[in-house]
Amino acid sequence: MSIKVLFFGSLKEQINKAQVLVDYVEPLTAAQLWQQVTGKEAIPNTVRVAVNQSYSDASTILHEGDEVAFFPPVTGG
Amino acid sequence: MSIKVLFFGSLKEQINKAQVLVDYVEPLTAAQLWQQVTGKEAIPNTVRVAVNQSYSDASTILHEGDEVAFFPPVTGG
Amino acid sequence: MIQIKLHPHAFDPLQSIQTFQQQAEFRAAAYGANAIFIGTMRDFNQGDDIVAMHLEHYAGMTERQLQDLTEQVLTQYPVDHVLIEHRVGDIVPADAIVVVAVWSAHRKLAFAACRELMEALKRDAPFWKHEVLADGSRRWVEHNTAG
Amino acid sequence: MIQIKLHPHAFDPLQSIQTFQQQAEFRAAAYGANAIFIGTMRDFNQGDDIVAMHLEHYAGMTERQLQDLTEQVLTQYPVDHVLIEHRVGDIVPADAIVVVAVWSAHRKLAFAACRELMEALKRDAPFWKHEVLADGSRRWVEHNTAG
Repeated sequence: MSIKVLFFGSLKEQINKAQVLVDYVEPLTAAQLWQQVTGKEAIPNTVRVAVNQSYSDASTILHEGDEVAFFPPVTGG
Repeated sequence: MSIKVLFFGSLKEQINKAQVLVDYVEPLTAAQLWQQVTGKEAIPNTVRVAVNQSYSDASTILHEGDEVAFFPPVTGG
Repeated sequence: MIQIKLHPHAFDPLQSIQTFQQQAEFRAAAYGANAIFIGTMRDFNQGDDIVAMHLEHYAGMTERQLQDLTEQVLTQYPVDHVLIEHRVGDIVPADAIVVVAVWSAHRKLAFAACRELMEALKRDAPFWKHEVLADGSRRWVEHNTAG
Repeated sequence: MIQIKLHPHAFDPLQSIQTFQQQAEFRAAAYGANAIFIGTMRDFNQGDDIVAMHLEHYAGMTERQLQDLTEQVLTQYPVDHVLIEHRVGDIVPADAIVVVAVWSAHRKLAFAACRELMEALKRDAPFWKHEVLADGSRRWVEHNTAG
Protein backbone atom coordinates (compact mmCIF):
# COMPACT_ATOMS: atom_id res chain seq x y z
CA MET A 1 0.00 0.00 0.00
CA SER A 2 1.11 3.52 -0.67
CA ILE A 3 0.38 7.15 0.10
CA LYS A 4 -0.55 9.65 -2.61
CA VAL A 5 1.20 13.02 -2.26
CA LEU A 6 -0.03 16.11 -4.14
CA PHE A 7 1.50 19.55 -4.62
CA PHE A 8 -0.32 22.66 -5.85
CA GLY A 9 0.35 26.22 -6.99
CA SER A 10 3.84 27.67 -6.78
CA LEU A 11 4.93 24.78 -4.55
CA LYS A 12 4.23 22.34 -7.37
CA GLU A 13 6.69 24.30 -9.53
CA GLN A 14 9.31 24.61 -6.75
CA ILE A 15 9.17 20.88 -5.98
CA ASN A 16 8.81 20.18 -9.67
CA LYS A 17 6.26 17.50 -8.93
CA ALA A 18 2.47 17.50 -9.02
CA GLN A 19 1.83 13.99 -7.69
CA VAL A 20 3.98 11.26 -6.15
CA LEU A 21 3.19 7.80 -4.79
CA VAL A 22 5.33 6.75 -1.82
CA ASP A 23 5.50 3.41 -0.03
CA TYR A 24 3.89 3.47 3.36
CA VAL A 25 6.16 2.52 6.29
CA GLU A 26 4.53 3.10 9.64
CA PRO A 27 4.65 5.18 11.74
CA LEU A 28 4.81 8.17 9.42
CA THR A 29 3.87 11.79 10.10
CA ALA A 30 3.06 14.45 7.52
CA ALA A 31 6.34 16.16 8.45
CA GLN A 32 8.32 12.95 7.80
CA LEU A 33 6.52 12.45 4.50
CA TRP A 34 7.45 16.03 3.50
CA GLN A 35 11.15 15.34 4.25
CA GLN A 36 11.05 12.06 2.39
CA VAL A 37 9.47 13.49 -0.75
CA THR A 38 11.07 16.93 -0.94
CA GLY A 39 14.47 16.27 0.67
CA LYS A 40 13.91 19.45 2.69
CA GLU A 41 13.85 19.78 6.47
CA ALA A 42 10.76 21.16 8.22
CA ILE A 43 7.53 22.10 6.42
CA PRO A 44 7.69 25.92 5.94
CA ASN A 45 5.19 27.96 7.95
CA THR A 46 3.45 29.14 4.80
CA VAL A 47 2.87 25.61 3.47
CA ARG A 48 -0.49 24.08 4.34
CA VAL A 49 -1.09 20.38 4.79
CA ALA A 50 -4.27 18.50 3.92
CA VAL A 51 -4.83 14.83 4.71
CA ASN A 52 -7.64 13.12 2.82
CA GLN A 53 -8.82 16.53 1.60
CA SER A 54 -9.16 18.11 5.05
CA TYR A 55 -6.79 20.61 6.63
CA SER A 56 -4.32 18.90 8.91
CA ASP A 57 -0.85 19.58 10.30
CA ALA A 58 2.74 18.39 10.33
CA SER A 59 2.31 16.05 13.31
CA THR A 60 -0.60 14.09 11.82
CA ILE A 61 0.03 10.34 11.75
CA LEU A 62 -0.61 8.98 8.25
CA HIS A 63 -2.18 5.68 7.31
CA GLU A 64 -2.06 3.39 4.29
CA GLY A 65 -3.99 4.80 1.36
CA ASP A 66 -4.04 8.37 2.65
CA GLU A 67 -4.00 11.27 0.22
CA VAL A 68 -1.69 14.04 1.47
CA ALA A 69 -1.45 17.49 -0.12
CA PHE A 70 1.05 20.31 0.43
CA PHE A 71 0.30 23.77 -0.93
CA PRO A 72 1.04 27.50 -0.59
CA PRO A 73 -1.47 30.09 0.67
CA VAL A 74 -4.72 29.83 -1.28
CA THR A 75 -5.70 32.71 -3.57
CA GLY A 76 -9.25 32.04 -4.74
CA GLY A 77 -12.29 34.26 -4.69
CA MET B 1 -47.05 84.47 -0.05
CA SER B 2 -47.55 81.25 1.81
CA ILE B 3 -45.75 78.21 3.16
CA LYS B 4 -46.63 74.68 2.05
CA VAL B 5 -46.84 72.18 4.90
CA LEU B 6 -46.78 68.42 4.26
CA PHE B 7 -47.45 65.45 6.56
CA PHE B 8 -46.55 61.83 5.82
CA GLY B 9 -47.12 58.34 7.16
CA SER B 10 -48.94 57.80 10.44
CA LEU B 11 -48.58 61.51 11.27
CA LYS B 12 -50.68 62.39 8.23
CA GLU B 13 -53.47 60.24 9.72
CA GLN B 14 -53.08 61.62 13.26
CA ILE B 15 -53.15 65.23 12.04
CA ASN B 16 -55.78 64.25 9.52
CA LYS B 17 -54.12 66.45 6.92
CA ALA B 18 -51.73 65.65 4.07
CA GLN B 19 -51.05 69.19 2.88
CA VAL B 20 -51.86 72.70 4.18
CA LEU B 21 -51.02 76.16 2.89
CA VAL B 22 -50.44 78.74 5.64
CA ASP B 23 -49.91 82.49 5.35
CA TYR B 24 -46.36 83.52 6.02
CA VAL B 25 -45.83 86.04 8.87
CA GLU B 26 -42.19 86.60 9.73
CA PRO B 27 -40.34 85.64 11.74
CA LEU B 28 -41.51 82.03 11.85
CA THR B 29 -39.69 78.91 13.00
CA ALA B 30 -40.54 75.33 12.11
CA ALA B 31 -41.61 74.85 15.75
CA GLN B 32 -44.04 77.79 15.54
CA LEU B 33 -45.40 76.52 12.24
CA TRP B 34 -46.01 73.11 13.86
CA GLN B 35 -47.99 74.73 16.71
CA GLN B 36 -49.98 76.88 14.29
CA VAL B 37 -50.98 74.00 12.01
CA THR B 38 -51.46 71.17 14.51
CA GLY B 39 -52.59 73.08 17.60
CA LYS B 40 -50.10 70.98 19.58
CA GLU B 41 -47.23 72.24 21.70
CA ALA B 42 -43.65 71.14 20.90
CA ILE B 43 -42.71 68.93 17.97
CA PRO B 44 -42.40 65.39 19.39
CA ASN B 45 -38.90 63.89 19.46
CA THR B 46 -39.87 61.21 16.99
CA VAL B 47 -41.17 63.68 14.39
CA ARG B 48 -38.65 64.73 11.75
CA VAL B 49 -38.67 68.10 10.02
CA ALA B 50 -37.63 68.78 6.43
CA VAL B 51 -37.43 72.27 4.93
CA ASN B 52 -37.35 72.45 1.14
CA GLN B 53 -36.81 68.69 1.01
CA SER B 54 -33.74 68.64 3.25
CA TYR B 55 -33.59 67.53 6.88
CA SER B 56 -33.86 70.47 9.23
CA ASP B 57 -34.95 71.14 12.83
CA ALA B 58 -37.47 72.93 15.00
CA SER B 59 -35.45 76.14 15.30
CA THR B 60 -35.08 76.69 11.55
CA ILE B 61 -36.29 80.12 10.44
CA LEU B 62 -38.72 79.77 7.55
CA HIS B 63 -39.08 82.02 4.51
CA GLU B 64 -41.85 82.81 2.07
CA GLY B 65 -42.45 80.00 -0.38
CA ASP B 66 -40.76 77.32 1.76
CA GLU B 67 -41.98 73.74 1.69
CA VAL B 68 -41.99 72.24 5.18
CA ALA B 69 -42.63 68.56 5.93
CA PHE B 70 -43.29 66.77 9.22
CA PHE B 71 -43.11 63.01 9.38
CA PRO B 72 -42.61 59.99 11.64
CA PRO B 73 -39.52 57.69 11.53
CA VAL B 74 -38.94 56.47 8.00
CA THR B 75 -39.41 52.78 7.22
CA GLY B 76 -38.11 52.20 3.71
CA GLY B 77 -35.66 49.61 2.38
CA MET C 1 -21.55 56.74 -11.52
CA ILE C 2 -24.37 57.22 -9.04
CA GLN C 3 -27.68 56.00 -10.39
CA ILE C 4 -30.89 56.31 -8.38
CA LYS C 5 -34.32 55.23 -9.53
CA LEU C 6 -37.81 54.84 -8.05
CA HIS C 7 -40.12 52.19 -9.47
CA PRO C 8 -43.89 52.71 -9.32
CA HIS C 9 -44.36 49.15 -10.61
CA ALA C 10 -42.76 45.76 -9.94
CA PHE C 11 -39.10 45.55 -11.02
CA ASP C 12 -36.46 42.84 -11.28
CA PRO C 13 -33.35 43.91 -9.32
CA LEU C 14 -31.06 41.41 -11.10
CA GLN C 15 -32.19 42.88 -14.42
CA SER C 16 -31.49 46.37 -13.05
CA ILE C 17 -27.92 45.34 -12.20
CA GLN C 18 -27.40 43.79 -15.60
CA THR C 19 -28.72 46.91 -17.35
CA PHE C 20 -26.48 49.10 -15.20
CA GLN C 21 -23.44 47.06 -16.23
CA GLN C 22 -24.24 47.46 -19.92
CA GLN C 23 -23.57 51.21 -19.87
CA ALA C 24 -20.56 52.56 -21.77
CA GLU C 25 -19.01 54.02 -18.59
CA PHE C 26 -19.03 50.61 -16.92
CA ARG C 27 -15.68 48.86 -17.46
CA ALA C 28 -16.20 45.38 -16.01
CA ALA C 29 -12.48 44.52 -15.79
CA ALA C 30 -11.83 47.54 -13.55
CA TYR C 31 -13.77 46.60 -10.43
CA GLY C 32 -13.21 43.09 -9.13
CA ALA C 33 -15.68 43.44 -6.28
CA ASN C 34 -19.44 43.87 -6.56
CA ALA C 35 -21.52 43.86 -3.35
CA ILE C 36 -25.29 43.80 -3.63
CA PHE C 37 -28.18 43.95 -1.21
CA ILE C 38 -31.72 43.15 -2.32
CA GLY C 39 -34.68 43.71 0.01
CA THR C 40 -37.88 41.82 -0.70
CA MET C 41 -41.34 42.09 0.84
CA ARG C 42 -41.97 39.28 3.33
CA ASP C 43 -45.42 37.83 3.97
CA PHE C 44 -44.98 38.10 7.75
CA ASN C 45 -43.96 40.81 10.21
CA GLN C 46 -44.08 41.01 14.01
CA GLY C 47 -45.91 37.69 14.17
CA ASP C 48 -48.65 38.60 11.69
CA ASP C 49 -49.40 37.52 8.13
CA ILE C 50 -49.06 40.44 5.75
CA VAL C 51 -50.93 40.26 2.45
CA ALA C 52 -50.04 43.60 0.86
CA MET C 53 -48.31 46.89 1.56
CA HIS C 54 -48.37 50.49 0.42
CA LEU C 55 -44.97 52.18 0.16
CA GLU C 56 -45.57 55.88 0.66
CA HIS C 57 -42.75 58.30 -0.15
CA TYR C 58 -42.03 62.02 -0.20
CA ALA C 59 -41.69 62.62 -3.96
CA GLY C 60 -38.80 64.95 -4.70
CA MET C 61 -37.17 64.69 -1.28
CA THR C 62 -36.70 60.94 -1.73
CA GLU C 63 -34.55 61.26 -4.84
CA ARG C 64 -32.63 64.18 -3.35
CA GLN C 65 -32.05 62.40 -0.05
CA LEU C 66 -30.87 59.21 -1.73
CA GLN C 67 -28.42 61.24 -3.80
CA ASP C 68 -27.20 63.15 -0.71
CA LEU C 69 -26.75 60.08 1.47
CA THR C 70 -24.90 58.30 -1.34
CA GLU C 71 -22.49 61.20 -1.77
CA GLN C 72 -22.02 61.23 1.99
CA VAL C 73 -21.23 57.50 2.13
CA LEU C 74 -18.85 57.83 -0.83
CA THR C 75 -16.70 60.36 1.03
CA GLN C 76 -15.93 57.60 3.54
CA TYR C 77 -16.19 54.58 1.22
CA PRO C 78 -15.04 55.71 -2.24
CA VAL C 79 -16.35 52.93 -4.48
CA ASP C 80 -16.55 53.42 -8.26
CA HIS C 81 -20.26 52.98 -8.90
CA VAL C 82 -23.48 52.97 -6.89
CA LEU C 83 -26.87 51.78 -8.07
CA ILE C 84 -29.91 52.31 -5.83
CA GLU C 85 -33.42 51.41 -6.92
CA HIS C 86 -36.49 51.44 -4.65
CA ARG C 87 -40.08 50.47 -5.19
CA VAL C 88 -42.98 52.82 -4.33
CA GLY C 89 -46.76 52.34 -4.33
CA ASP C 90 -48.78 49.17 -3.79
CA ILE C 91 -46.79 45.98 -3.46
CA VAL C 92 -47.30 42.33 -2.58
CA PRO C 93 -45.14 39.73 -0.81
CA ALA C 94 -42.04 38.57 -2.75
CA ASP C 95 -41.91 41.87 -4.66
CA ALA C 96 -38.50 43.52 -4.63
CA ILE C 97 -38.46 46.66 -2.46
CA VAL C 98 -34.87 47.83 -2.80
CA VAL C 99 -31.59 47.05 -4.48
CA VAL C 100 -28.28 48.65 -3.50
CA ALA C 101 -25.27 47.62 -5.60
CA VAL C 102 -21.72 48.93 -5.48
CA TRP C 103 -18.62 48.22 -7.56
CA SER C 104 -15.02 48.67 -6.40
CA ALA C 105 -11.54 47.28 -6.97
CA HIS C 106 -11.57 46.26 -3.30
CA ARG C 107 -13.75 43.70 -1.58
CA LYS C 108 -13.64 45.26 1.88
CA LEU C 109 -14.65 48.65 0.52
CA ALA C 110 -17.47 47.16 -1.55
CA PHE C 111 -18.95 45.31 1.43
CA ALA C 112 -18.66 48.35 3.71
CA ALA C 113 -20.13 50.81 1.21
CA CYS C 114 -23.08 48.54 0.44
CA ARG C 115 -23.89 48.05 4.11
CA GLU C 116 -23.50 51.75 4.95
CA LEU C 117 -25.71 52.77 2.03
CA MET C 118 -28.44 50.40 3.22
CA GLU C 119 -28.16 51.70 6.79
CA ALA C 120 -28.33 55.32 5.61
CA LEU C 121 -31.30 54.55 3.36
CA LYS C 122 -33.13 52.78 6.20
CA ARG C 123 -32.42 55.67 8.56
CA ASP C 124 -33.01 58.70 6.31
CA ALA C 125 -34.77 58.01 3.01
CA PRO C 126 -38.39 59.24 3.31
CA PHE C 127 -40.40 56.07 2.73
CA TRP C 128 -43.20 54.77 4.98
CA LYS C 129 -44.61 51.24 4.94
CA HIS C 130 -48.35 50.75 5.44
CA GLU C 131 -49.14 47.07 5.90
CA VAL C 132 -52.36 45.23 5.08
CA LEU C 133 -52.85 42.27 7.44
CA ALA C 134 -54.61 39.01 6.61
CA ASP C 135 -57.74 40.18 8.50
CA GLY C 136 -57.95 43.30 6.32
CA SER C 137 -56.73 45.72 8.98
CA ARG C 138 -53.97 48.19 8.18
CA ARG C 139 -51.06 49.50 10.21
CA TRP C 140 -48.02 51.69 9.75
CA VAL C 141 -44.64 50.09 10.34
CA GLU C 142 -43.32 52.16 13.24
CA HIS C 143 -39.59 52.14 12.74
CA ASN C 144 -36.74 50.34 11.03
CA THR C 145 -34.31 48.29 13.06
CA ALA C 146 -30.62 49.18 12.87
CA GLY C 147 -28.73 46.65 10.78
CA MET D 1 -30.28 24.99 1.17
CA ILE D 2 -26.54 25.02 0.64
CA GLN D 3 -25.61 24.90 -3.04
CA ILE D 4 -22.01 24.81 -4.19
CA LYS D 5 -20.84 24.62 -7.79
CA LEU D 6 -17.58 24.90 -9.72
CA HIS D 7 -17.65 26.23 -13.28
CA PRO D 8 -15.01 25.06 -15.77
CA HIS D 9 -16.35 27.61 -18.28
CA ALA D 10 -17.56 31.23 -18.14
CA PHE D 11 -20.75 31.68 -16.11
CA ASP D 12 -23.20 34.51 -15.40
CA PRO D 13 -23.55 35.00 -11.61
CA LEU D 14 -26.84 36.92 -11.92
CA GLN D 15 -28.26 34.02 -13.92
CA SER D 16 -27.01 31.62 -11.23
CA ILE D 17 -28.90 33.59 -8.57
CA GLN D 18 -32.05 33.68 -10.65
CA THR D 19 -31.86 29.93 -11.28
CA PHE D 20 -31.29 29.29 -7.57
CA GLN D 21 -34.42 31.28 -6.72
CA GLN D 22 -36.54 29.25 -9.12
CA GLN D 23 -36.20 26.07 -7.07
CA ALA D 24 -39.26 24.66 -5.29
CA GLU D 25 -37.64 24.99 -1.85
CA PHE D 26 -37.08 28.71 -2.39
CA ARG D 27 -40.00 30.71 -0.92
CA ALA D 28 -39.27 34.31 -1.96
CA ALA D 29 -41.70 35.91 0.54
CA ALA D 30 -39.88 34.26 3.47
CA TYR D 31 -36.49 36.01 3.33
CA GLY D 32 -36.59 39.76 2.98
CA ALA D 33 -32.82 40.14 2.84
CA ASN D 34 -30.51 38.89 0.09
CA ALA D 35 -26.82 39.80 0.28
CA ILE D 36 -24.60 39.01 -2.69
CA PHE D 37 -20.92 39.29 -3.46
CA ILE D 38 -19.59 38.86 -6.99
CA GLY D 39 -15.87 38.73 -7.67
CA THR D 40 -14.68 39.48 -11.20
CA MET D 41 -11.26 39.20 -12.81
CA ARG D 42 -9.56 42.60 -13.10
CA ASP D 43 -7.14 43.47 -15.91
CA PHE D 44 -4.60 44.87 -13.44
CA ASN D 45 -2.90 43.67 -10.26
CA GLN D 46 0.00 45.06 -8.22
CA GLY D 47 0.64 47.72 -10.86
CA ASP D 48 0.77 45.33 -13.83
CA ASP D 49 -1.59 44.67 -16.73
CA ILE D 50 -2.97 41.15 -16.54
CA VAL D 51 -4.24 39.59 -19.77
CA ALA D 52 -5.31 36.13 -18.58
CA MET D 53 -5.28 33.85 -15.57
CA HIS D 54 -5.36 30.18 -14.76
CA LEU D 55 -7.41 29.24 -11.70
CA GLU D 56 -5.92 26.02 -10.34
CA HIS D 57 -7.86 24.10 -7.71
CA TYR D 58 -7.66 20.91 -5.67
CA ALA D 59 -10.51 18.92 -7.19
CA GLY D 60 -12.48 17.12 -4.49
CA MET D 61 -11.06 19.06 -1.56
CA THR D 62 -12.43 22.32 -3.01
CA GLU D 63 -16.04 21.18 -2.96
CA ARG D 64 -15.62 19.56 0.45
CA GLN D 65 -13.89 22.62 1.93
CA LEU D 66 -16.54 25.02 0.57
CA GLN D 67 -19.24 22.83 2.10
CA ASP D 68 -17.39 22.63 5.45
CA LEU D 69 -16.67 26.36 5.68
CA THR D 70 -20.28 27.15 4.80
CA GLU D 71 -21.58 24.85 7.54
CA GLN D 72 -19.12 26.47 9.92
CA VAL D 73 -20.26 30.01 9.04
CA LEU D 74 -23.92 28.96 9.34
CA THR D 75 -23.43 27.91 12.96
CA GLN D 76 -22.63 31.55 13.75
CA TYR D 77 -24.78 33.25 11.06
CA PRO D 78 -27.84 31.03 10.53
CA VAL D 79 -29.18 32.31 7.21
CA ASP D 80 -31.75 30.29 5.24
CA HIS D 81 -29.91 29.67 1.98
CA VAL D 82 -26.36 29.87 0.69
CA LEU D 83 -25.26 29.75 -2.95
CA ILE D 84 -21.55 29.61 -3.76
CA GLU D 85 -20.25 29.27 -7.30
CA HIS D 86 -16.59 29.59 -8.32
CA ARG D 87 -14.85 29.51 -11.66
CA VAL D 88 -11.88 27.21 -12.36
CA GLY D 89 -9.54 26.88 -15.36
CA ASP D 90 -8.46 29.52 -17.86
CA ILE D 91 -10.14 32.90 -17.51
CA VAL D 92 -9.86 36.41 -18.96
CA PRO D 93 -10.49 39.89 -17.47
CA ALA D 94 -14.14 40.72 -16.72
CA ASP D 95 -14.98 37.03 -16.28
CA ALA D 96 -16.84 36.24 -13.06
CA ILE D 97 -14.64 34.35 -10.57
CA VAL D 98 -16.98 33.87 -7.63
CA VAL D 99 -20.51 34.53 -6.43
CA VAL D 100 -21.61 34.16 -2.81
CA ALA D 101 -25.30 34.81 -2.15
CA VAL D 102 -27.27 34.39 1.08
CA TRP D 103 -30.93 34.77 1.96
CA SER D 104 -32.32 35.57 5.41
CA ALA D 105 -35.26 37.27 7.08
CA HIS D 106 -32.74 39.68 8.61
CA ARG D 107 -30.56 42.24 6.85
CA LYS D 108 -27.77 42.30 9.45
CA LEU D 109 -27.45 38.52 9.39
CA ALA D 110 -27.45 38.44 5.57
CA PHE D 111 -24.66 41.02 5.32
CA ALA D 112 -22.57 39.33 8.01
CA ALA D 113 -22.97 35.80 6.60
CA CYS D 114 -22.09 36.92 3.08
CA ARG D 115 -18.97 38.71 4.25
CA GLU D 116 -17.87 35.84 6.52
CA LEU D 117 -18.37 33.29 3.74
CA MET D 118 -16.21 35.36 1.38
CA GLU D 119 -13.50 35.72 4.05
CA ALA D 120 -13.55 31.99 4.78
CA LEU D 121 -13.44 31.15 1.06
CA LYS D 122 -10.50 33.53 0.49
CA ARG D 123 -8.67 32.05 3.50
CA ASP D 124 -9.34 28.33 3.11
CA ALA D 125 -10.77 27.25 -0.24
CA PRO D 126 -7.98 25.55 -2.24
CA PHE D 127 -7.72 27.72 -5.35
CA TRP D 128 -4.52 29.26 -6.74
CA LYS D 129 -4.33 32.09 -9.26
CA HIS D 130 -1.63 32.01 -11.95
CA GLU D 131 -1.52 35.32 -13.79
CA VAL D 132 -0.39 35.98 -17.36
CA LEU D 133 1.06 39.49 -17.69
CA ALA D 134 0.96 41.70 -20.77
CA ASP D 135 4.59 40.81 -21.59
CA GLY D 136 3.73 37.10 -21.63
CA SER D 137 5.39 36.28 -18.30
CA ARG D 138 3.52 34.31 -15.68
CA ARG D 139 3.40 34.56 -11.90
CA TRP D 140 1.53 32.99 -9.01
CA VAL D 141 -0.54 35.33 -6.86
CA GLU D 142 1.16 34.94 -3.48
CA HIS D 143 -1.63 35.50 -1.01
CA ASN D 144 -5.09 36.97 -0.56
CA THR D 145 -5.56 40.12 1.47
CA ALA D 146 -7.90 39.97 4.46
CA GLY D 147 -11.17 41.72 3.67
